[in-house]
Amino acid sequence: MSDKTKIYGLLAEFAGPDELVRGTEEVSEAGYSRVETYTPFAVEGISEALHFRPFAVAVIFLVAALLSAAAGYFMEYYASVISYPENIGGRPLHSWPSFIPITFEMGVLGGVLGGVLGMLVLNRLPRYSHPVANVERFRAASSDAFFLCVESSDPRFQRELTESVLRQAGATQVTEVPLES
Amino acid sequence: MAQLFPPSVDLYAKIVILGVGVLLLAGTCSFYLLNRSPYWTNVGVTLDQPVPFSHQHHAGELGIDCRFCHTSVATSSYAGMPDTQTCMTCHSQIWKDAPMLAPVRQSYAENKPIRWNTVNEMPGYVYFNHSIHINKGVGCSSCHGRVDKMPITWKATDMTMGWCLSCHRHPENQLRPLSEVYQMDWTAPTDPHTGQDWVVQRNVQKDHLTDCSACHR
Amino acid sequence: MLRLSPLTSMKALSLPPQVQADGGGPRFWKSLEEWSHSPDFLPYLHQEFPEFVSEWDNGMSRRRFLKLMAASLALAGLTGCSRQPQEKIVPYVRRPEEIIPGKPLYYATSFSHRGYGKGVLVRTEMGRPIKIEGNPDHPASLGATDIFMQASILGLYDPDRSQTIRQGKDISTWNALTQFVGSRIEAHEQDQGAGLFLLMGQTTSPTLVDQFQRLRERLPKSRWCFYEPAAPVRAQSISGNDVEPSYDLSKADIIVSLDADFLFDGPGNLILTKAFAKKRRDPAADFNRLYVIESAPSITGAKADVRWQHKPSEVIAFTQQLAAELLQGVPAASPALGKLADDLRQHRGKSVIIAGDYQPEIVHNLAFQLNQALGNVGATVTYREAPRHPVPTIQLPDFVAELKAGAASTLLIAGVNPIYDLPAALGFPEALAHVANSMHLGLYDDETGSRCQWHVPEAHYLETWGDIIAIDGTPSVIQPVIEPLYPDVASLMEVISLFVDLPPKKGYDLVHDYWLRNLAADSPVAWDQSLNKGVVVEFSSPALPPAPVVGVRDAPSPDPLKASDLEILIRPDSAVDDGRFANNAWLQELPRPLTKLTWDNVAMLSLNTAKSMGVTTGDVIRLEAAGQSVEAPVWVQPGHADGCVSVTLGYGRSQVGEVANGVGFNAALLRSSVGEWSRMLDGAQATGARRELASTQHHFSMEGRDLIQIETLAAYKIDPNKAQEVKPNPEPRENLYPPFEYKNYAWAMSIDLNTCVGCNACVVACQSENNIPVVGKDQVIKGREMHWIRIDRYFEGEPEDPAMHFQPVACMQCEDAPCEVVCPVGATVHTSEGLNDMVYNRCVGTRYCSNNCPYKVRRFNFLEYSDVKHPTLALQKNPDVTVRSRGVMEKCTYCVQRIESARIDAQKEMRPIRDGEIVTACQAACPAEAIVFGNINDPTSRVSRLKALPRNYGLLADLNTHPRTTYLAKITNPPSAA
Amino acid sequence: MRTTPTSELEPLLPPGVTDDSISERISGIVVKRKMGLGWIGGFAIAFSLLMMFNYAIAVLFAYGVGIWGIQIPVAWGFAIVNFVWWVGIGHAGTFISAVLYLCHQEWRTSINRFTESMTLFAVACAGIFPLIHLGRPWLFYYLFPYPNTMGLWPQFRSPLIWDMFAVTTYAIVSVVFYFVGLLPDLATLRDRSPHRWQRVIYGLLALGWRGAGRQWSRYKMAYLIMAGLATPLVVSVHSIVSLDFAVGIVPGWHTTIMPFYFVAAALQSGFAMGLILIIPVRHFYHLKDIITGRHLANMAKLLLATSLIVGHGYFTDTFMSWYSADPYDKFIVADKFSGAYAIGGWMLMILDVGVPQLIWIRAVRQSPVALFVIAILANVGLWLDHFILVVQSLHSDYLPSEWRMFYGTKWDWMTLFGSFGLFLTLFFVFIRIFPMVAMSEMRGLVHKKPGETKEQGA
Repeated sequence: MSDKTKIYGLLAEFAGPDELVRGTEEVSEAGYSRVETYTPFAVEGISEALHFRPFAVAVIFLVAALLSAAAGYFMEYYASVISYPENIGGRPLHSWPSFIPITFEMGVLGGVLGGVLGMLVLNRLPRYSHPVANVERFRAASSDAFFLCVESSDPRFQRELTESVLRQAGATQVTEVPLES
Repeated sequence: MAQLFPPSVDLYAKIVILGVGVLLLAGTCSFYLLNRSPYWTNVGVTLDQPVPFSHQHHAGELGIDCRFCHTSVATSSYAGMPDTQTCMTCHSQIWKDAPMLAPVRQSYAENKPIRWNTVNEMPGYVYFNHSIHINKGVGCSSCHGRVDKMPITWKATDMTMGWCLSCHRHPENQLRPLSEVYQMDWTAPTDPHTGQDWVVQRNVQKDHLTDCSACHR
Repeated sequence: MLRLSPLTSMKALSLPPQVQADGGGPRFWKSLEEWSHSPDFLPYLHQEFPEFVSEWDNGMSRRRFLKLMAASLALAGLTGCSRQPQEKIVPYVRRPEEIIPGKPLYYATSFSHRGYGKGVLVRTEMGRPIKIEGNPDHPASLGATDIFMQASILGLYDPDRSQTIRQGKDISTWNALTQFVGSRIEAHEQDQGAGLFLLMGQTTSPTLVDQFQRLRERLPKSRWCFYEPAAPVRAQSISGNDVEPSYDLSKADIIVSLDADFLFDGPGNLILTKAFAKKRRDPAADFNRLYVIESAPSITGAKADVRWQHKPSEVIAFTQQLAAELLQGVPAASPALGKLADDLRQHRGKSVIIAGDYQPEIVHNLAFQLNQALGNVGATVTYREAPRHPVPTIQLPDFVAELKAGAASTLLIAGVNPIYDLPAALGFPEALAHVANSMHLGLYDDETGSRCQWHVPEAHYLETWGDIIAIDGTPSVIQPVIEPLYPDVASLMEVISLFVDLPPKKGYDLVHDYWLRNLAADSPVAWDQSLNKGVVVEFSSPALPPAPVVGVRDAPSPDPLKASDLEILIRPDSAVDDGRFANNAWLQELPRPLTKLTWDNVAMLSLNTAKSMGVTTGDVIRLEAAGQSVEAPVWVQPGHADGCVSVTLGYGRSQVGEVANGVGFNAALLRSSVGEWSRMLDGAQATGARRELASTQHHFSMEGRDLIQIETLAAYKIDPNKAQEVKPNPEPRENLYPPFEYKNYAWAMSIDLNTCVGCNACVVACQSENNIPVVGKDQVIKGREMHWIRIDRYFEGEPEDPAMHFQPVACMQCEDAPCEVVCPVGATVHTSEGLNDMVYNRCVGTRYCSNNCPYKVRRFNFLEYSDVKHPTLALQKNPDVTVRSRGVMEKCTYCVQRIESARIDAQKEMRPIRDGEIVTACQAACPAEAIVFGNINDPTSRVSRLKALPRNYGLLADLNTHPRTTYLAKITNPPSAA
Repeated sequence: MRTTPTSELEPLLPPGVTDDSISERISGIVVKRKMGLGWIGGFAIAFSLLMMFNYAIAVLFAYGVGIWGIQIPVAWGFAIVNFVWWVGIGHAGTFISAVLYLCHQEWRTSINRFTESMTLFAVACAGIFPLIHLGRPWLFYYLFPYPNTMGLWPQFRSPLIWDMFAVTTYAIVSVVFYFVGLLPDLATLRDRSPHRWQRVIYGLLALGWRGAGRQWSRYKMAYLIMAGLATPLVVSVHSIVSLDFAVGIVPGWHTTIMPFYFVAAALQSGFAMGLILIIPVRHFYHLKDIITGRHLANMAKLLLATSLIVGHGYFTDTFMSWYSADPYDKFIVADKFSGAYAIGGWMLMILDVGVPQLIWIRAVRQSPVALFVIAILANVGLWLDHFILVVQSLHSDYLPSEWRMFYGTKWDWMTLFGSFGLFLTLFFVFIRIFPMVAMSEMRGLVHKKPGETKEQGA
């Protein structure tokens, strides 16, 4: 349809977090897939309503931590045994107990850096401009407003029909999201 | 105007982030390379000297032995810089009026030493001993390069600690027959065992060579 | 390998061009960091931070300081990346044959002290003397050195040395001086020298004696006086000659010291120590017993098996009682005395009684008689005529009186400092004022020099020709090892030559001519050999004939001192002697053997005396004697006799140099005559003031920790293994870690606490060898002295009368070194031969290694300690040892530079290093041979054999650090059931 | 400062609070409120202290660590003491934000931003000391493993290297943790700032956070895992710091109790510092209904608990030294209470173990002034504790010949008090530019169903 091209989607505002969760579930049941919510804090139950599980983040954390821990241990082993083996106070060249602390610290450091980086990338951050922000009211999304957006790219998206679905789902107000401001 | 930032900002942001990353990487690499570059190590850098002395002429063309000028190279830690007298032994006969040699004659006349610019400079805390290297069969050219091809002397090797260690860890690669030590154009034998044999024969204490106090005291 | 002096042929040996060019060029000046120097900025800094002026003076540019301000905000890396400045190579114009850059040369010469010589070998690098060693061929050294010999090298380079001839206020010249002397001689030709007065220190130099006599012949009426502020008292035989005892302790089983500090003081200290140690080394073999009667504790007293402390008057009484019992058979006054007497009787001919140099004549005479009665004369002690004065002399008081009377028109003062060290009672300053023409010859333009019209800078013995006689009469030639640092300097014989020779001769000619005349046949060869060996060879007759041994007259015993009153005891200082070494920073900062005190002299009191006076260490008291008074800080010393105060000479200098000016008080003022070594105090009151004293050891008890193993000889003979039971030898190793194997060499050291006499020679030798900086009094007070080897001193038993023990402690080179493990940058690591390397250029200065060193032998450059202000001091630095900069940890590494040079020599000859080829600086200096270094992988090496002894134990071995340095337990030999 | 007694049972949130009111009040402090005279005055003092710090360090670099009182045997002095103390203070922040988060302690939400900031600034202060205590600070990079022309590496058996890695990691992780927690609030500030320039700055920092559902769930997951990683980290860091001592053979250092009681001491000093900062701020910025008496009481109880652990540490240490019969260790412990430093030895016991026992009394728990005083005393006590540990242990170890007293110089004290300058300056800046309370989490709290909120407890 022609109106698909003009707008990014429909932005529905809900009274509160619980209404939003309920609404989201209904909209999902209605078969909409390209749906996103916008809330001032992490509302419990939203991810379930959106059928989304942040599995990837956890994996990234794990892998990054293991890799950098291994790297840390190898660095110590290389320096003390391979590169310049030296008799330090009669201790064995490969004094593995002494190598544990750094290995651990490296693991934590790598894990956190990798994981957080992964989280940002998966969240497509930084992204400074986004169509939903074209709606003036959206500014409240970071304080006390609870939004649900159905994007026009959704195969089931139809301007009027979708709006009615949203209203039935309990939206207090539905506005169009223009592509350009 | 609802949007705080126009869409272009996202592009810029990505460029900036990418740029910072690239810069960091580039900075690290260039510092790494700088430390090993002639700018830092002076390898191949020629210095202007009071007298443009040419090893190429003296050692190469005339074939004067290293020890004729560097008298104590086999006996002392210092190779020994020739005194003005040594220069004058010949140059009171030949080229006695060459303007190029004026500083030499002046030094000899006024009994004022010539002040050469150090080419191979060691930090004060490094105790390098020429004689032991010579006596164990490390050739001059191994460190100083083909001075017989140097019209004006330059530093042939970077002489970093890593460079020293490369040989102190594997002396067998640098040893020569004792007769060949002063030969500029000597090439290592293809058979690695000869070197290892020399290490044994000449009783080189390999494990001591990497002790700190072997060079730092 | 010993060389003739390069100056033999009078060919000038110039300083290495490096030095001429840039005052100690880079090859010598090995400092870790390049600092920017900018004199104009220092004053600003110093008014900003006055408290550091003394401590930190290495120059800093304003730019750098601002950079630091900024840097400290950002905490950025400071001078991390700065390329080295372009250095210069400055070769010789004409290289002297004997000099090979980088190869040390050794020259034999003699160090003279109080008129006697001790042979030394001087190590020179490119013409710079940098280290003194003992001369094994010299009878008064036998290869050993004492602190004065070691420190004399610093005296040569002392920046405060006088450098130019001075007339009145103006700098003058050698020619002007020659003319002046010439004119004086002409004047005195008329009166046969009646107006010519000469005042100088004692000397035995044959050439000088010869010159004196010639001068005396030429001017028979000239008036001569010789004196030493610290001259020993001698016995007088009937023939009226001074006789001089010489002892052979290697034959003595019983040694009785009547307040004689023979192990430390005097021209024979080294040979006596050697002989003494010989009879202490092996408990299995014969073992001597030492009785000491003294007032103030000395190192000899510390070594005593039986020690009595008495105030000076009682020492005399004690001697008289002993003599009474042994000579007249009067029953013993005390059981202790009786025991001693019995012991002596049982060891006729194998005992020796030594009267202290500073005891009154009567004590010497009694000792003389006792030795005779006990049949020791000829066995353990021989008497010889003391060297006579070369010319008729007059007593000091008369001499001064005549000066006052204005009898002198010309006065030459040489090598002595009467203004400073004569008793005020003599009134020398006034006397000097009466002299029209006064000349002074001295190393410093000092208190006396500055009051004379003429001052001539004296040549240091390392830069001049001369000769001297050893305690046993052996003459040796003094040859210069360096061209004089300052052109105008002259030796005494060169100055005398101005009076007697026309034209005046240089030192070389004087000495050379004299010996060519007096040497046996084939003299040119003998001359060369004499220079080479350091002693005059083929010398026919001993200089001193044995004295006729006959009964002696009883010298009048000094009027008895009332026991109740406070007596004062005056001695030369155990570091700066009579003041001649006052400006020597090494000696000033040398911890005195028993007080561990530096940078001060004190009024030493016993605990009881201090209590009765209501004073304690640090309180300033006013001492009055001989109509003078000085203010002195109190030092309460365990082992000091009650009822007397002991003070030392050599301090309170006002005009000598940066180091000594205004340090301490002048004890010489308290004497009524030179040679008065004890007297009654006229008064001593606390002033209420306090002075902070810089001691390097604050805790004197071992806290019951088994640090020094002590056994009696009897106990040892029953069970020799006690030492090892208490502290197991580091082997066998009980260790979590697989042991590292040391394939080639395993360096180790053994220190014998039995023979160590605590004389400090090793400490100065180490300082000289390893470029160890001096930090100054304030830093010592803070606890930052830098000595790599220190001598721990502990007291045992009653604080009033304790046993005293010495323990030299340097880096133990632990095989499982705690310091190495905690260094984050690997600046201290182990070598394949078991050395605990310290890599100065890698050290960032976390100081954890020092915290983790149970022996606390690591030293840290808290500030820029190495002196970069004075170029001459840079000349002394040992080019084989890095000069450490601020922020760097340092410590003993068994003189690794000596190990390496020995290794290189051996490697060139394709042979292993021989046992004894490497001698560490401390080992070389030690007169008692208490320190032995070597390779324990070789079971036959000396050190291995010592470590196999049952007496061997490791310090704090229970920490399982496996120290490579171990100790031999101390054995004492008290009389049975004493 | 006058404060009315507070109840430790009052609710965590003021009555009738809404998302908007929370956001308004907290962001308002940052984006709307003018700089008060109080703030300017406080900042001025802090900043002048910072300048003194800078001056002391410049002099230090000019002359060397010799300007301090350190010597042989006491080669470590104030610098190390301050380092250990500051690092310790940092720990409570991480503990509160990570451990309490994992334990679902809602009350943490109103103070964790506070304590996390405290962590950052404390670590910043701590980080300076290991650097400036070096003899040659300009060579600090020798401690980093980087491929150099010398072919050399750090010596990885040294606890100091472990320490460097631990503290660096801790600093970085704390910053990241802080930023991630801050992200949604930055978005709020972006959207609530009155001026465009503020919105641009906060906008850039917020990275365009929109609070999308999927973003939130990834965010929560990341935050949870970070909390999970930060918990062992916070334990490991001070354990490693304690190994700086425990690995040494110095009597008094060489004991296995170290890591355990070091961590406890760290937390204690951190909770104390938290109280010291929160009590005045909640007073001056009228946040008593958000940071309630209940929060203070909980902090106080944590302080009390840790002080008991520390006390147990002291007891065990003393007991073991007697039980082990190691003469050197026995001597050190005896000397701690009877020797030259006995006053310190007793004072620290009284201050950091004795005084906090007052918290058992409810009246004390409910009096902010009392808690403020107790907290300050406890921190003094803990500084003394580290001082005694470092100095007293070193000043008389194995060889009596090398025993010596340590005296701090004016430069020692200037660096100590100067570091407060750095800490406070950073803190004053923080309360001007970042929200003092985590708004997004507070909002979450607002929408908790009644009963869903757990009973408070520490």
